[in-house]
Amino acid sequence: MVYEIIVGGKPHRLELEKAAGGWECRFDGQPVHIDAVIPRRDVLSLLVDGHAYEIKREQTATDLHMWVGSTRFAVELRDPRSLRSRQKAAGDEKGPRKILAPMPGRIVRLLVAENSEVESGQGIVVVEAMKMQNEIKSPKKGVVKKILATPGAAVNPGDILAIVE
Amino acid sequence: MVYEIIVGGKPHRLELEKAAGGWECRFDGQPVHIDAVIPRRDVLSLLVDGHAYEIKREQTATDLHMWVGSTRFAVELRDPRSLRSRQKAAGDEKGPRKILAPMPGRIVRLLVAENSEVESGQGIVVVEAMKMQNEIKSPKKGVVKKILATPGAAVNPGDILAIVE
Amino acid sequence: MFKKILIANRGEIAVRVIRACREMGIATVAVYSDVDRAALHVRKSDEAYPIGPAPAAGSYLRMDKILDVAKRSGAEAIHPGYGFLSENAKFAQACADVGVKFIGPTPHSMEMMGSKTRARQQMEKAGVPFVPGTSRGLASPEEGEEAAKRIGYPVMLKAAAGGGGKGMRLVHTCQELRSALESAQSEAQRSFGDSEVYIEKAIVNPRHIEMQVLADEHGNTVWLGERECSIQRRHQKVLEEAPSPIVDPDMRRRMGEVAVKVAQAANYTNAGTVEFLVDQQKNFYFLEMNTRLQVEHPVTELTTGLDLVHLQIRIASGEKLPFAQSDVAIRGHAIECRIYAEDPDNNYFPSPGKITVLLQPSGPGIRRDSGMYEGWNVPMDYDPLLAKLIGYGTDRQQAIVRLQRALYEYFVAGIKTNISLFQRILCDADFQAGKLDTGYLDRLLAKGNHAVTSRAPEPQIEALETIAAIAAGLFAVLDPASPVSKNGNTAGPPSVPSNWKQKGRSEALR
Amino acid sequence: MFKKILIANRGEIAVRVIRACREMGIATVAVYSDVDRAALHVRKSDEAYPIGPAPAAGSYLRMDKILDVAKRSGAEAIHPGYGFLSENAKFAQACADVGVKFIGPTPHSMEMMGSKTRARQQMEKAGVPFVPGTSRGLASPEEGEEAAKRIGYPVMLKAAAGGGGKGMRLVHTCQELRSALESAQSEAQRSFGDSEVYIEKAIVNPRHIEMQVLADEHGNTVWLGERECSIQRRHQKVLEEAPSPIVDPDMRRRMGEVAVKVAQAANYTNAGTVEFLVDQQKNFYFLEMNTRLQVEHPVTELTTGLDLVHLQIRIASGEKLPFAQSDVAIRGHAIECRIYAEDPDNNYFPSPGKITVLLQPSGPGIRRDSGMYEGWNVPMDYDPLLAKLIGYGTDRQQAIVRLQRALYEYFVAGIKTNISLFQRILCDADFQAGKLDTGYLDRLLAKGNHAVTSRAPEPQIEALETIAAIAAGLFAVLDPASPVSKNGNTAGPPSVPSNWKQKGRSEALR
Repeated sequence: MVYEIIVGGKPHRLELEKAAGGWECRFDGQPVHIDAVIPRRDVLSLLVDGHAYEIKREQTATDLHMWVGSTRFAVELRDPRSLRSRQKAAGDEKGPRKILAPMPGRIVRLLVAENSEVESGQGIVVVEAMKMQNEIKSPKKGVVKKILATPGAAVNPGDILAIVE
Repeated sequence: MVYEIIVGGKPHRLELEKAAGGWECRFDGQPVHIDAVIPRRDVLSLLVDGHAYEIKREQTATDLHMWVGSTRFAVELRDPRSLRSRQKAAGDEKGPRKILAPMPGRIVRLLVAENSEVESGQGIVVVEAMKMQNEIKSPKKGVVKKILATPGAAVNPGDILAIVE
Repeated sequence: MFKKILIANRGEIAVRVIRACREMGIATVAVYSDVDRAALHVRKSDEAYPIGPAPAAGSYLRMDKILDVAKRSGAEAIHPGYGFLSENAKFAQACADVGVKFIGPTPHSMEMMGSKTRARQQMEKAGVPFVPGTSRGLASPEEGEEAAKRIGYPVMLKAAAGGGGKGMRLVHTCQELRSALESAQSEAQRSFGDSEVYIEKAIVNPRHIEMQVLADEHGNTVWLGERECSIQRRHQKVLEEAPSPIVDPDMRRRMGEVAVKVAQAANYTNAGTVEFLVDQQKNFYFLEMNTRLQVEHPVTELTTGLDLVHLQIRIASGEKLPFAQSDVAIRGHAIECRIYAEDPDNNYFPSPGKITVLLQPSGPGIRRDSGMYEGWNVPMDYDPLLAKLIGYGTDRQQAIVRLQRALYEYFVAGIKTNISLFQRILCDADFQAGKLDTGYLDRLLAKGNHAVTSRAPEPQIEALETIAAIAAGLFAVLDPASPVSKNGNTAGPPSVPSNWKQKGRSEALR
Repeated sequence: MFKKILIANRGEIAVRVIRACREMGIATVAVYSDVDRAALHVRKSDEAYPIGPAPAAGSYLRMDKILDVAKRSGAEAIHPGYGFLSENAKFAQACADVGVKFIGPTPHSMEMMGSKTRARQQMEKAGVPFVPGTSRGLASPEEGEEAAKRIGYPVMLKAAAGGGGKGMRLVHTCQELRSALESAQSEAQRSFGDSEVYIEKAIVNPRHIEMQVLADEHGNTVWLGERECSIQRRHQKVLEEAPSPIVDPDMRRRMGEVAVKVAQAANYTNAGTVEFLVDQQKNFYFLEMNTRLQVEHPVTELTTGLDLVHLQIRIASGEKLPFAQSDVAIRGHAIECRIYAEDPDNNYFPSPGKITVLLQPSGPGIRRDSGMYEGWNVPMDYDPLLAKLIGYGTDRQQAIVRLQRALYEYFVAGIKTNISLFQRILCDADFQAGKLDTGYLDRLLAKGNHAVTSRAPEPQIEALETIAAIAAGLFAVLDPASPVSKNGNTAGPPSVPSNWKQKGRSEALR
């Protein structure tokens, strides 16, 4: 099993091979012996050279995080055999940008109209959740090409609220 | 959905039909409206006419129990459409009887030899688990036809230890 | 004693009251909105009735529906919890009108304490110390200028009906006063339908310390020790402790006696809390009285060994207090962390949604009052308090380390929580030294929202990154639920953090 | 202070010690047998090393392997927990020999208390009250008959090296004595390799009450109050409480002073427990001293507000006791339930196996020290203690009702537990009245092992049966894991309950 894993902004290569009493791994070429057990879903107990780690996995629609103890790491995992490759959203400053709902909530009001010009950081739409109002802002200077949010409507995380170009 | 359900030694007929805000049930012909939610695996929250019940399901290799609060009920459930029908072990006093391991453990020693005559309640084999020794006894007077237990061997619940005829 | 009690609330406090009732052999009736059918308080109650749609105005705030359920179910009393209808004198009156006991003070006491100016006037008569200022609304800007001159700048303008920071203005100079008064009045009018604004001397870097009182219906009133509640964000308490690091037995006794005086002046019955502002010279000033059980009542329970909800119910059923003031002793130290569904990495945005993984701490010195469970969908319609984690220790230091240990064990996935914030607070030198005031938390957060990781030395982080990477691979191999290339999403979350503004997050939770 | 501690144990006590170490900033080293790789103590530790196969003789009792891990990992101290090597003076000596601190008393103190006759001789010198009898082994039947005549029948024969009921015989008449002595001696020889048997007056219906002591290495010894441990089955404690329902402050002080005298006579250091038999006139007699942390230490922690494991570690690191006897105060009441993997419907057979569902209680007044989790496979190789549920209350009554509430919330499926037994005990009239002695539990169980259901009125049972039936149907529809016709198994469990005999279930657990 070979994976390409990005953590802390750096890519790493992980080879895993089942061995007696655990796994023989190569991490960026370095051999490591690992004893691994999944005591329950999304929890992994790792023993590496006597050191014990309990790692929790957190997955959302968009992210994969590993919690080592109380420390969280954003991780990207790719199986090189997989055909899918990740399209980087970064460096996308020039093109149209989708504005997404960051959490479930209700649209309270729109702060701009379609086709209006907006500055970077200008409020576009207000979403309410848990008794707080959240002004969702434009990630860039540009023109609001489309507003998909309707006041009063419920939104889910990842729903597109507007597109700025 | 129709089930035949045995609880408290008595058979009952349960008809379930999805309805607005819950289920329209007929229990032995009596209509009841039920609001049911599974908050997590093996836990059921029932509302019946305002009364709230949290029911836990416990399944073993051989039994199905419903815990209503702290009270446990042995339940047998049959889908009449299913072809399988349950063979009652009761009333089986005449034929050969299998003696099963009641829990995981280790065979410590045999108390009788094959083909020896035993009384009802006489010890057949000793199983140890959790620092306690358990004398597994014969359910009937008869002859030990076969001993499948081997001293020192591990056993799992339901494993056949011996057969008395 | 009551045979059946309706709990007009939800979340951890409803569960807490249901547990107390079960302990006392009292049947419980839960009410729930459409999105709360699978909530823990419904699972744990003996009866449960739907009362309407998700928005509280259509369910948990509907007096008529709740009283209708009380009647249908035969509940003899209602426990309002905190928030929602708990400080609503009209609801207490409506309960009395239909012969259902409201577990709390009388409507009269609630009304008196509901208006800050009215409470000030009453307390002035009783000789209670409070911050110098006017006890009546300002009739004109001139009156305000005159009063400010007399008590000295800086001054604070406050709405009489206020709370949650609404209609409040800090004024440093005479020049600012007029426009600040106008804007405070119009905000008070908009927020509370009442433009009355009064003036107080502004206390610089005050502490917020409150005193728990308990009064039966036979004239006995006792105090149960103070709680330090200075750690707040946006006027919202985040962490509370008992006792306060700065209160000694003499000060405790003096604050307690004043609190009892306040309660007696209001003919107060049942559990209540007298809030004080404390200045840097440890002078304390009456601020207001909260006429309900507080979110932070567990720290008082742990240090006094009493159960306040049991006592509330016994008092409401007509029993006398089973102990005297001289029997009350404070032992050890307790600290409460309010676990909120909010994102510490994203300016503490609320974070409703489904809890996919939940690992909960327990063990020595740890109490957990929780309304959540794994698999539960936290609704977006209510305040974000999920659970309270309370640490108790022989002394403050032990309470801190026990909480740190328990927070280390606490893990919630699927939604974001503020668990990491508590780790920051508990290991902060000022916190450990007890140097607290109401500006403490803003200062801590202004230091930069460093993740806990950033405090670890660099080589250690690299080692942990390696572990995280290996773990990701092993999860993919061992746990079939693991999706590879999950990150193929082209959209991604918004890259510019949005700014959140509070809009009256439940004052109830203060 | 130590930087790293090895915990030479497993289960809930290993988790308890790991938590204390984390709180104190001390790194932890776990050891585990082959079947314990996924155990909670391995998940929670900082380091973990395998020490051998499942049987304890090949792993948790292997001094050489454990000391080897201590050396490899750089652990400076070893906490032995209870059971296993905790009262093994040879192990304590072996630790000292390699320069690793054993967290407990000295080998010398352990040896002195390890032999009952030696301890009696020592305590006789110190003027400690104990049950009339001989302090030396009986050299002949004649010596036994003479001693029995002097102290009066009934008498108890006891093995000097004994424990767990082995080598013990109750003798009512002179005629029985000779054969009882012979069989006790041969059983003692078989069980402990030591046939020494002595004689004591048999106390009729005694209580078993013990006193916690704590001694630092600078000559300071304190007592921390008693624990009532009379509720036993097969010499195995099941439920303990503090304080004892029959001990008043004067008796507590007297017992405490005797316990301190016992500890001092043995040059005792660290945590220890002095056990007493108490007769119906409340006379108390020294029984033995347990030279380790007890399973039931949490009830003392809750009533004193102290953390005994923190204190054990501080004492072992050379610190002085941070408080004096006069600072120790008992407040409130605590009761511990030992949750065992055993089947109450089947003569309390052990019940190892996989925990398929686990719902755990929390909330006010509830402490849970647990070594289990959902999905864990409870091994068959060790004693069946899964967890301890401890209830605390303002008074005994409140501790009882809080525990009843928590037991109601506790649910374990996949294996059997004795949770229902505690519900029986806690609602029993004799228990509630505090009428306890070491025969109490056998009498309760002899009343018939009624399921909790059988106490409910018949119509209620029928209603609940209906609910159970409906629930079974809805599970089948709503929860895909539900197998229909699951009961098609022709074999079924054995229909004749077998009789279990105890074979030295860990005396460690007493």
